Amino acid sequence: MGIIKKVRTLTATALLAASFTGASFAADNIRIAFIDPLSGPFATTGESGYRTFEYAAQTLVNDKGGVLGGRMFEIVPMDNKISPKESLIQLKRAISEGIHYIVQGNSSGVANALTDAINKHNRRNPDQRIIFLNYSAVDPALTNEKCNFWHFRFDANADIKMDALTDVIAEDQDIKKVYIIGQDYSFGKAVAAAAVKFIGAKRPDIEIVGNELHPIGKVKDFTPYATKIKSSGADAVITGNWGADMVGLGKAIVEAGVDAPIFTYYGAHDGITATFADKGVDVIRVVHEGTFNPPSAEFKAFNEGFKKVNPDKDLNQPRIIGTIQMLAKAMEAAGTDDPVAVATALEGMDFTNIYGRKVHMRASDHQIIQDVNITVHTDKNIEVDADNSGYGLLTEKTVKEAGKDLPTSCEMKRPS
Amino acid sequence: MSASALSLQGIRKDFGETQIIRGVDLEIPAGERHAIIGPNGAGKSTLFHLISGKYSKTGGRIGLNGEDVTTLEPYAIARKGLSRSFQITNIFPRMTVFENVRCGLLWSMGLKYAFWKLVGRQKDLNERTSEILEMIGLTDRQAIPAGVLTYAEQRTLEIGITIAGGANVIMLDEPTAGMSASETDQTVELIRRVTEGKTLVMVEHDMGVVFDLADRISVLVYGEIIATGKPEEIRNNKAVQEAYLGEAPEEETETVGGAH
Amino acid sequence: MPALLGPFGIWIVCAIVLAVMPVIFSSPVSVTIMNQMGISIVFALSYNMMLGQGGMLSFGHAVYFGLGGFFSVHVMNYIEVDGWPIPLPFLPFIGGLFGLAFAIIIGSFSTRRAGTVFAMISLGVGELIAACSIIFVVFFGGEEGVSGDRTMGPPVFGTEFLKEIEVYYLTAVIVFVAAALMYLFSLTPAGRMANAVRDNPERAEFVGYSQRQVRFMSFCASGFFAGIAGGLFAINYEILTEENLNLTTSGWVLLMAYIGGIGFFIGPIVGAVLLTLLQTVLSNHTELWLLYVGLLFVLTVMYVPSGLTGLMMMHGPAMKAGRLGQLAKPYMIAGIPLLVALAGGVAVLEMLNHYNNAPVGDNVAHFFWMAVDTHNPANWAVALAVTAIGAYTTYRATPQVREAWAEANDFSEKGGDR
Amino acid sequence: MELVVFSLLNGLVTGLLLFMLSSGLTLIFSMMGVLNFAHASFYMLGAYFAYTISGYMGFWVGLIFAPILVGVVGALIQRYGLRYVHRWGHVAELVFTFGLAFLIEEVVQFFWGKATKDYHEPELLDFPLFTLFGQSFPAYKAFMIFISIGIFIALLMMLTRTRVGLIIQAAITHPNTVANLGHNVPLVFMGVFGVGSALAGLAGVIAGPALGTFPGMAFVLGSIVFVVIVVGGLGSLAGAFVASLLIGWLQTFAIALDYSMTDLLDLLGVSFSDDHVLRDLWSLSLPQVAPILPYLLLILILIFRPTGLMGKRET
Repeated sequence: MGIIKKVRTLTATALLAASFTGASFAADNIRIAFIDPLSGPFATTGESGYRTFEYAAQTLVNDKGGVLGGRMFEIVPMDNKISPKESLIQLKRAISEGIHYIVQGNSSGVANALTDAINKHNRRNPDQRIIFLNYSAVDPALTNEKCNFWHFRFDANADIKMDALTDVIAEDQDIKKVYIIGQDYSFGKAVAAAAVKFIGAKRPDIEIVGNELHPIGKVKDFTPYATKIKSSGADAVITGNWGADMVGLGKAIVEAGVDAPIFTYYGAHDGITATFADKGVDVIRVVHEGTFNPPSAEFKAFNEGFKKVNPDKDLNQPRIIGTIQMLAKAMEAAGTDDPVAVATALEGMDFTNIYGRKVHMRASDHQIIQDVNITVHTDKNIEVDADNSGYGLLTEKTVKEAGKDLPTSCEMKRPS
Repeated sequence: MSASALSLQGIRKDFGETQIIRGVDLEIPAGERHAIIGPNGAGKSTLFHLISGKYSKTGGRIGLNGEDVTTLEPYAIARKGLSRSFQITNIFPRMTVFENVRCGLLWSMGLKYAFWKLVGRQKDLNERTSEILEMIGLTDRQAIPAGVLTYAEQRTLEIGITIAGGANVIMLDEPTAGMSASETDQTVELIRRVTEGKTLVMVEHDMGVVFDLADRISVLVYGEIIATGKPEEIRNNKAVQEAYLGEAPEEETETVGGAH
Repeated sequence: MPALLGPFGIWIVCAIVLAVMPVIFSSPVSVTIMNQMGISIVFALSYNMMLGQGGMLSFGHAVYFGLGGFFSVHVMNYIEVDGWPIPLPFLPFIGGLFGLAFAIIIGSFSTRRAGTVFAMISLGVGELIAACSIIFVVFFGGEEGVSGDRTMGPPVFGTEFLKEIEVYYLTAVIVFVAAALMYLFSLTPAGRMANAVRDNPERAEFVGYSQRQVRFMSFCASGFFAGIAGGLFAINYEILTEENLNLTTSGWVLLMAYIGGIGFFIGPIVGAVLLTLLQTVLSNHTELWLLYVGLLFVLTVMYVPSGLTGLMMMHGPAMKAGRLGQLAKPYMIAGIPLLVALAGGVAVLEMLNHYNNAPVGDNVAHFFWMAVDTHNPANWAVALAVTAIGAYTTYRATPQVREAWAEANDFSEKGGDR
Repeated sequence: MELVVFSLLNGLVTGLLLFMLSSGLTLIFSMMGVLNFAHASFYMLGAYFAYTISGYMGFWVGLIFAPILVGVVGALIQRYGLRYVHRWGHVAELVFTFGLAFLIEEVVQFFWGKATKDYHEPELLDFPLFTLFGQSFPAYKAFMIFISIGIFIALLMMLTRTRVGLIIQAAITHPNTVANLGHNVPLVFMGVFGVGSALAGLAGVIAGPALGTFPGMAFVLGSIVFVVIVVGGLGSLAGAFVASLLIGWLQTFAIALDYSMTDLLDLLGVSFSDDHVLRDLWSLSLPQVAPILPYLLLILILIFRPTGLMGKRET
């Protein structure tokens, strides 16, 4: 009967697959739990992050013989549905599976919950400590008042990005009026506050003609906001919007005939670039650490390899590469995978990233200090495009070691 | 005060432009069995709904045991001792027969909205429920959901719920509608038994039942009472015969409704 | 069922089960999942006080759960910062009181009507509170929520609730007490009349009960227990966020109650346990789990409106008559192909999903503890064939089941002995 | 001034779009007594179908065939789903449509993935129609207005001038009587459900390029449509029309007008420090609360005027 046949076929393929991937099931793998959304509305971002981790771990660590004399990195995907509650459940799952390394990036809310829970856990269970590698959650609080020894951030935080972004704005004497708009939650507010602070300090003559928060994920039509922006006469727009809120806002602004640059944090990839296409050219600017165009040879090769495996995905969070490399380096330096030793090795680490630039993990707050780029959405001189659209981000300006001088309110408590 | 259990003064009800009840005056003394008859569409059920508080009144006043209940909500009227049944079966279909009757008892046993007392622990309540079930002859059906009872049983249960609370004014809306002759006889006996010493107001089409049970009869035609009196008087009332019974003789035991 | 062991038998069994569960499932992750189940059980039971017992369909029940939880977490912080001498086990009760308070406010206008109007008001209130939770950052903490630390209160019996297992036993006790109280509520005059108003609001009025007042009482009680669930959540996760009171959470509790069976007291418990398992365990195995939950839900509403509990309870009469054995064979004949068809269907969905989304070069989908090459047409043919054969065999076997069912439930020759 | 003019126009676009959804929903509700939670899901399906069709055959083919396809899906769901569930009562029907909304979102994600689709307006309409006070008004928006008004007129004509329309009107008020007259009421129900779904689908087809085509698009719009039909009065087409525009303008003007509680309090001469516990309340601005205004309106209407603005019946 059909069942028997099926079982036979499947057993055959199973055996085949097992022989294929058998190596990665070795017992002494260093397992890294990836806690991010893999289902629900934010799954696209989570999925591409996961693929990047997988690919980076495979090509940069495992294919080169692993760490600590042949131990492999194994990324364990755990779906948190972008919910803090689910994240904590997954954290507990990771703990019970003996995992000591957590990576997460999407949503500062989740990151806050995780860092808090990990701090509590490590205090309550000193024999089973966890390290939290944050590759994308940029709420400044995480490396300021909420900092702890176990949390490391590999992305520039919202303040650092704004510092870099306002440097560019400050240099452009044509910009006289700025409109700030963002999502109504902690990150959006942090962006707005930072923008006001830095513009006020660097170019007091710039008038902030609008400082607006809109409900996150609830706005159907951004045209009314665009109308306001247009009638305010703004020369530049700053927004921290992401996801559907970014697409909607950007499109509405362009359609309303606003002829001003839109400075964004997340105005690319995940369908956003493809949606803007021609309309976004020389309008959308993105501030981030990625250096897509012109790419370094190493990065270009890495991206090509990644695209071969994931043709529909983008390498949109390239800092993940550095996260994996630095973790591997810290383990080699510590000579063990003991979390406290590895964390101590990570503190203050200097490293040259895939773009050939120097980065530094600041010990005082565990915030990475790296170059931050202001890039523009265009189809000219694009070698590494986004959404396979032919459009991509071209680096216009680079701020070296962005945020190096920004103070932190972190009082780091190290385990004795 | 007067001995009237139920007193209607100039009750009127309009639905939009249409006047359904056009000034009804009626005094029903305590302990009387009173029947309201009339052709279809005369407003009998509407009158019931007005008395029991289901509909608001356009005009007039209703007194229950000497108290004004004109503007009260149905539950408030029920608490003052007026209980009614419905023309279409109106029970709690997903609850058991026992519970149906018990629901009729809860308020009158003083349990009100209590959420700190268990109904199962109320000895009086459950004994009284059993008594009523015994009285209406549904004891052996008490554990099954009311919705699966036969039609006649549901009608009986309806009467059981109505009288359970010990109200002194009982209003029954066509209690025997749709029953066979033998079921009707049993129901009449039941009504007679359970309304002993109480005031009964009923709407009924079955003239046999009416003349059998009622002490007095009121005839409602087009929203007005054209006659009230003892069965004999009604039977011989010319106006009633013309307006309602037509030329049909008094012996008619069949439903008169269709004869308008 | 309770009759077998006396009136308290079933409760004693439950207490024992609750006590030994962590001994059987002792891994930290299963303790976490069981805690989550406990919270869901109280929440779903409280929801069913409205939907199942009181006939009120709400799309905003998370409001009371969430608010109870937020207040609990704030109290937790007061315990930590200002040293309020409140032992942790009382926290859910405080959450309950706040749930009750908000239920009184909102119930005062929303319970005026039942049916669609009630459902719409609950939806509106739910959306409103959820939106407010993002606006009022001081209280709700914005999108990152409010966190606390449960271990800062005065110790109870020498424990500070550092360990997950201690939290489990605290949760278990509260779940047990709350479930018992909710069960007892259904046996009080207010609870019985809630059933009556659900069945026939008009009739209830004419036996002296204001339908509005009856609904209001169920609503408040429901809000109270939802608040308790919220307090339990605060203890377990030490964080409350916007998602705890938004429409998604309200929808989940409806799913739990409905899939479990709203017509039975234990229905929501079954639903809560099952859906928590799906949410925590199934979601680790497949990214399509929400699709499966959606399918399960829609099929339940369509074909088993009495829920899974209803499906089990249907067999009560046959079991009493000792005829369950008659059903075993037809169930096997139809059930095995049905399982095969389901497995085949799932395989098709998983393969399709893998084919569409997997990285290039990764041709092997993992499901059912197997690895399947999704780029091999033979595997597709097998999966489709299995599904089709299973479905067809099931279809052929259904008359047999129907017949056996009718026979097992035919009590006609026994006369009035129903 | 330009703010007012453009807010009026924007509100009109939003309002008319809402009307395309609510007209079908209110017709379905008045005939079958079912508040269809999945109605906005048909809107989403419309956008996705059109996206796929336009990828092969262009926007205009999608504009015609996607709504038809959605209508067929809707009719099938009514025939094989809703009609079956009807036997379990109204609550089950409501719960069924709720589950359906949930399921459709998952199915859409299954087939089209989770990312936003780049479903574009046609080249033909991709230009600014006119520029007023330096602000441009896209031709596509005008096209949306044009289509919506066209649908409104067509619907009105169909309901008042055709035989089917008269049967529908009669079925709304007296479903049993119409059945007695020999009309096939179940078929009429299925037809109305199909047409209602198709209208929602059409709304999705034209809104997809403007508002984005992503799996959450139904959820964002879903409950607002309920607000519209409840506020307008259940079963009243005219009410739905008025309420749609009302809510469209309510939302656009609330965003356009930058007033906050602080302004109000300043006017009264009251001020609060920035670290007050209730500071969030004082600093609330109209744009911030814009999205909750419809729900506030919904609750107020349900409490104080349960028949809605122009409805005749409760629930």
